[in-house]
Amino acid sequence: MAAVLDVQNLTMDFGGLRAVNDVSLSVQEGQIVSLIGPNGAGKTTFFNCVTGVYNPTRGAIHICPPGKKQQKINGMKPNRITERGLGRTFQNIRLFQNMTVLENVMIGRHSRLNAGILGAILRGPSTKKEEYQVKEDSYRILEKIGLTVFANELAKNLPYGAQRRLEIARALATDPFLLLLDEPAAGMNPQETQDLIRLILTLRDTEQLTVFLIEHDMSLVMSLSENIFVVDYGSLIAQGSPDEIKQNQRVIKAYLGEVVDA
Amino acid sequence: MKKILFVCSLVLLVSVFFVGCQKDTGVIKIGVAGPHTGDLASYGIPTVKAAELVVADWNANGGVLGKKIELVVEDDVCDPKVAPDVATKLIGEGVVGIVGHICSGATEAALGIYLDSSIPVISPSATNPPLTKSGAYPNFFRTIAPDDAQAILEVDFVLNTLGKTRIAVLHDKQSYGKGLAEFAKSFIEQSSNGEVVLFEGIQADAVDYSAVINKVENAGADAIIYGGYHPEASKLVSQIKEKGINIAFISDDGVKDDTFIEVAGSAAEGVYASGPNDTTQDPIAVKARENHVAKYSEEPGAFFYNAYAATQALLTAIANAESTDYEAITSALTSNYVDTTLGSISFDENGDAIGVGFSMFQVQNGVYVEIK
Amino acid sequence: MNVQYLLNLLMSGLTKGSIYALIALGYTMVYGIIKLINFAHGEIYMIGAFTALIFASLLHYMGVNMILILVISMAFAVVFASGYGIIMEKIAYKPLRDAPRLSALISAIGMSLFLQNYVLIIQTERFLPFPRLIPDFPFLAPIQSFISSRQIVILAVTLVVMVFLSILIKFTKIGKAMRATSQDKTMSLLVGINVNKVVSVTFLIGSATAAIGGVLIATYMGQINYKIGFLAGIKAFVAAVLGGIGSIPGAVLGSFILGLTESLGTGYISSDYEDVFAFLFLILILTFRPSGILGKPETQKV
Amino acid sequence: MKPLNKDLFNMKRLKVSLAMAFWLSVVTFPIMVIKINTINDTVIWRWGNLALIVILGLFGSYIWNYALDRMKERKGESNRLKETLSGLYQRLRSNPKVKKPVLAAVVLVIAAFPFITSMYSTSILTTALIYVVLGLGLNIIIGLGGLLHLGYAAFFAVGAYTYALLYQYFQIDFWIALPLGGLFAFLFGLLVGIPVLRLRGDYLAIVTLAFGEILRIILNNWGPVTGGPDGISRIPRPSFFGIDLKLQGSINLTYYIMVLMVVITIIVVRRLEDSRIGRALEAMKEDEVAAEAMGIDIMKSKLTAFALGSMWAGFAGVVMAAKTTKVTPDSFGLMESVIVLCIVVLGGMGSIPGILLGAFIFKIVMEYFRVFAMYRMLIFGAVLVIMMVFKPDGLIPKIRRKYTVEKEGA
Repeated sequence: MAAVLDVQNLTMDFGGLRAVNDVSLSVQEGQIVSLIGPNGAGKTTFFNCVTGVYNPTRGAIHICPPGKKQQKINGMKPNRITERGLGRTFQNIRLFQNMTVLENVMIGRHSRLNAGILGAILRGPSTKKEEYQVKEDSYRILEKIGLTVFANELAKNLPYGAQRRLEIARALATDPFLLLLDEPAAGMNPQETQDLIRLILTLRDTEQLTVFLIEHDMSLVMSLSENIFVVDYGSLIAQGSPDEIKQNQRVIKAYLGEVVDA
Repeated sequence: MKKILFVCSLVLLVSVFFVGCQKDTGVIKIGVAGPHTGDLASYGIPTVKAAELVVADWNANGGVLGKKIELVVEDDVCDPKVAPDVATKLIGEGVVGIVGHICSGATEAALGIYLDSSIPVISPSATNPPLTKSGAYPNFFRTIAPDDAQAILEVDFVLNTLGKTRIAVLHDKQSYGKGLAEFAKSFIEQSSNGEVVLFEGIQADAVDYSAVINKVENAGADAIIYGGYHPEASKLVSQIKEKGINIAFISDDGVKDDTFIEVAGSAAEGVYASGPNDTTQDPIAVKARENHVAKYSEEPGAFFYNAYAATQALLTAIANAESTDYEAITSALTSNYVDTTLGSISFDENGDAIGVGFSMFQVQNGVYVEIK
Repeated sequence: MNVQYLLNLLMSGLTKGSIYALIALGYTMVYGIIKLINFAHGEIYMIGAFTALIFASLLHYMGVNMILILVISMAFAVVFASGYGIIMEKIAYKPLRDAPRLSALISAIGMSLFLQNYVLIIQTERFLPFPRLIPDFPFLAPIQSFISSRQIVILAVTLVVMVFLSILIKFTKIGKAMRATSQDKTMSLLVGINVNKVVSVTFLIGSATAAIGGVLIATYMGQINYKIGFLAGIKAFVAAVLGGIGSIPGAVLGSFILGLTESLGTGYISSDYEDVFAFLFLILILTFRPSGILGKPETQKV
Repeated sequence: MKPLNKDLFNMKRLKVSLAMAFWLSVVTFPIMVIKINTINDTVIWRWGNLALIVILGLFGSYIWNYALDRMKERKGESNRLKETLSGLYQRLRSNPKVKKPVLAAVVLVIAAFPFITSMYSTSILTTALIYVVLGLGLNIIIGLGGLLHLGYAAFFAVGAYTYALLYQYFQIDFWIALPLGGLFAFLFGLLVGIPVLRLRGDYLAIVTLAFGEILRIILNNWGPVTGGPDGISRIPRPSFFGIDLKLQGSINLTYYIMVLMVVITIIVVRRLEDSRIGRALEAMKEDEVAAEAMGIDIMKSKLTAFALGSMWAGFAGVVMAAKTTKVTPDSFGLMESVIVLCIVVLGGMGSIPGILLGAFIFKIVMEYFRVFAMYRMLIFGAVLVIMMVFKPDGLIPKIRRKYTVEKEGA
């Protein structure tokens, strides 16, 4: 199996600060992998480089959508990367607060639709069909995530856990082959976290997704991940199966160190 | 309750539209248009006052054609976008002639509409030459000389009376000033004894003109002809004086305003400006001024005498034509002389007043003195 | 290349720049703290000048000597213009502190129109002569064509005001409160900063600098009317953005660059396009440095 | 929180108002009371004005504070006027018995307007309709795209000068110039948009202002081509298949052209809002980063909004040139941009009926406000401030169109 995501020697500098230092890793198709590390270790920066929010200082990021050729995505704008099949969520929820839940998902379909200005103004049969279709598709996605009860609510009025799930629904709407989840369980109670674990597993199996997540909740990480990467101070310090990581001295030190620092 | 209010206001709005539709044939209506609010109101209000004085005078003597005269005053804020609406409004009111508009741009925007409705227009102040000279508006007349007449006077004065040869021509980039400056430039270029060493537009309302003054100095000019209004002119002469530069400053009617002397103070001494011939000693003008002071207890403002003359000319033409017919009025305007505040005037085939001209003035001891 | 000519142009550029700077300083300060384009700032400058003219004339009729007139009328201008600034903030901006930026901008435009027409109606639409309150310094007589006493005073005051404001913001307690407020209003409230007071003080200082500018510029130009604030305000705003809006030294730097661009553009190309040079330069700078020359780039957390 | 007072009379409020009146009278003292006559060096003391300020300050600030308290109290409660209006509208829409006659009556009044009123009213209404189109166009940029634009008049100028210049040099007819004016404004929008749309918020505002001024200055200075400050005159009014309509006819024709254009603009704006592009713009306005991560091309979306909005200014400009028969650079200054901006915000950003109302108030009420002559701009300025404080969403706030589903469990 080919690596759907292959990162080589990725480095990201902000002025004098090196946020990500020479990280290389790859993710295989169909896997669920996690990126963990203490706060400020550079996890979100890593995600932002992969999804095009930042243009990395050095290194190469290649993706290989299933059944397609490998391609380099460094420096592409986020929307181009999304078009190529990387869907993401945000650590600090970034929903379109004043739009309904359904509309949030419909926005996710944007790159899979074609209607342009003329189409919108003339509103021919193909546009009408597309508009009908996007509503249907979005509703299906809400069904999968279990948010149909809220479909017509404004996003800002949703309970916290549901907002997190809506982020995932919205990312799913972009038709990704690789789903990048930035702390999906943050702020959830144990019950919600259990639901989330089941959801991620279901999605992986029914949608043929590869899932790459950043998480602090170790129960979630350990129960889901097939492979774990650990970063500290921007550098990759360990990788392996959950059991290997639990035993890794450097990882333990990094986490303990964090405790001492705090 | 709300609905009733809504309907009421709708009815009110619609009824407002209908106002101005009715025509009254018992009187003869004359339109007066110009800026009556906003920045340029001080150029438009004196015309309204002049027209009111003339009309009061005529009405006291029985009006014209046996009917009373009524003024319809409309504000165009000197905006070419507003002027056509004002014109249609005046036409809707049934006016037979117009005194106005004040600014050349607004005048031109409105003229086409008056022409279509065959209404004669006499402006006291629109000096843009093509208004008459293009021949496009046979319904247009004015009681003020066009800009080119002023420019040729200034150039002749600078070159031949003052004997200056290297002239810097400045203007304020606005219609009046730039038009004048361009005429001055072409007249200097046609002459044999002068050259234009600098031709520049300055930014009106700017805080400082020292850069352009440096440029004038650097060009080696011995005289400045400035086309524009007094606020910029007084800043220019003050800064010239402050730099200790000795150079003749010649300007136009827009500067021949007492505010200029007041603001520029001692720096205004010796400045030349062209302005309409001084007819204030004319008996009609003296009487007009007295009437104005009696009624408004202040001195008349800009273009008052021109507007007075314009109203007089229009009413006299109606009386002479013995009709409010367009053809009759225009032919009366061009064929008869009429005694006005500007002296005895008539109009040539273009619509420019014969007998109205400019002279040069100089600031001496804080007042404008005509140079004979 | 004529060196004398170049020096003259540089001098007039600096003068113009310091005139813009006197207005831009207040602009940038208000913007820095509450992120509001205070369109009416130019009007405060105009009102400062009018107040000074009124008091200067009164004192003049009373026969007070020139220097005293300058000092007293300047003091009155500062006090009253600050009053207008604070009341304006209370009426037009304070209720809108949490409203969208556009609402506050429209409110500011409304305030600007209101103040212009207020002075137009209550005082006059005419241009009024403004007395030359700063006398000619005798030692400048030999280089009078190069620099005048008024230019020197304007330049010096600009630099003094800049240094004063920088020190105020960097080192004083109220300055620290201002910086905190500009970073995060809610957090400042939580740590016990009286945000209302900070904003009032900001408007007070901004209006006071505008009034100082108004008096000095009016005595330089020799005339005022109700409209002088508008164009000067726009130019000062351009200068503040050029230098990086919110930055005190940036406002002065931006103003000098704007003044020099206009003056050199006039001198070597044409004053017909004076404003075009200024605006093109602004667009050019913002294309390469989207936050102005000394402005901190906006980093957004993702 | 202290309890807010519903009562009209309240001691604390009275005290605050007294203090405010005192401060107002102190601060405005020099300008309100003293008037210097520089000509004959006399001072006029106008004590009456002081009394005026005290009274106005007291009552004004009392009412102001009362209204502010009331507003805070009502925050969270829904807007009654808005609900009444939208309720009325819904009932009209849903009841075919009412809908048809009402619609027919409206169409009839609009169609017959030039014949039942005067030429002047038609002319004024046409101007108002031009500002409606301008407002709706700017609304695409500000309301949909969230882009602060202070140079909109420049695009109005592009349209007007397109027709003026094409006629002057090539005798191009109005009907050919109309689409071209829109096209050129669209292209100019792209040209300006590409370098400036990277900038955010206030920086964008100042740069669009700069572009607007640059264009105006060039039109003003490029005398040989554009006629300089005098502009271009004697532009023909629209013709109808080559038939000369005379004044009355062409004024009516211009009116019908504008009615049609407003209808088309409304349809286009509504369809645009209610489409993939409209959703993308809305998402972008809410959160650019998230929108980009959802596959929305930010630059393209901004450019679309910017150029499309500019295009309507172009159309409106061509009609304006034909209506006034004269164009001058001064007609397209910063103040013009500000006026259109005020129409949009005053009426209610994003709300089509709001912008209609805004433009009508601005053009028609201001037209009849001439009674107040010199107080007109003063009142306008005060109204802007009061509106923004008490009704920041405009006269008729936008009722956001929501996509909803009616499914089981929903």
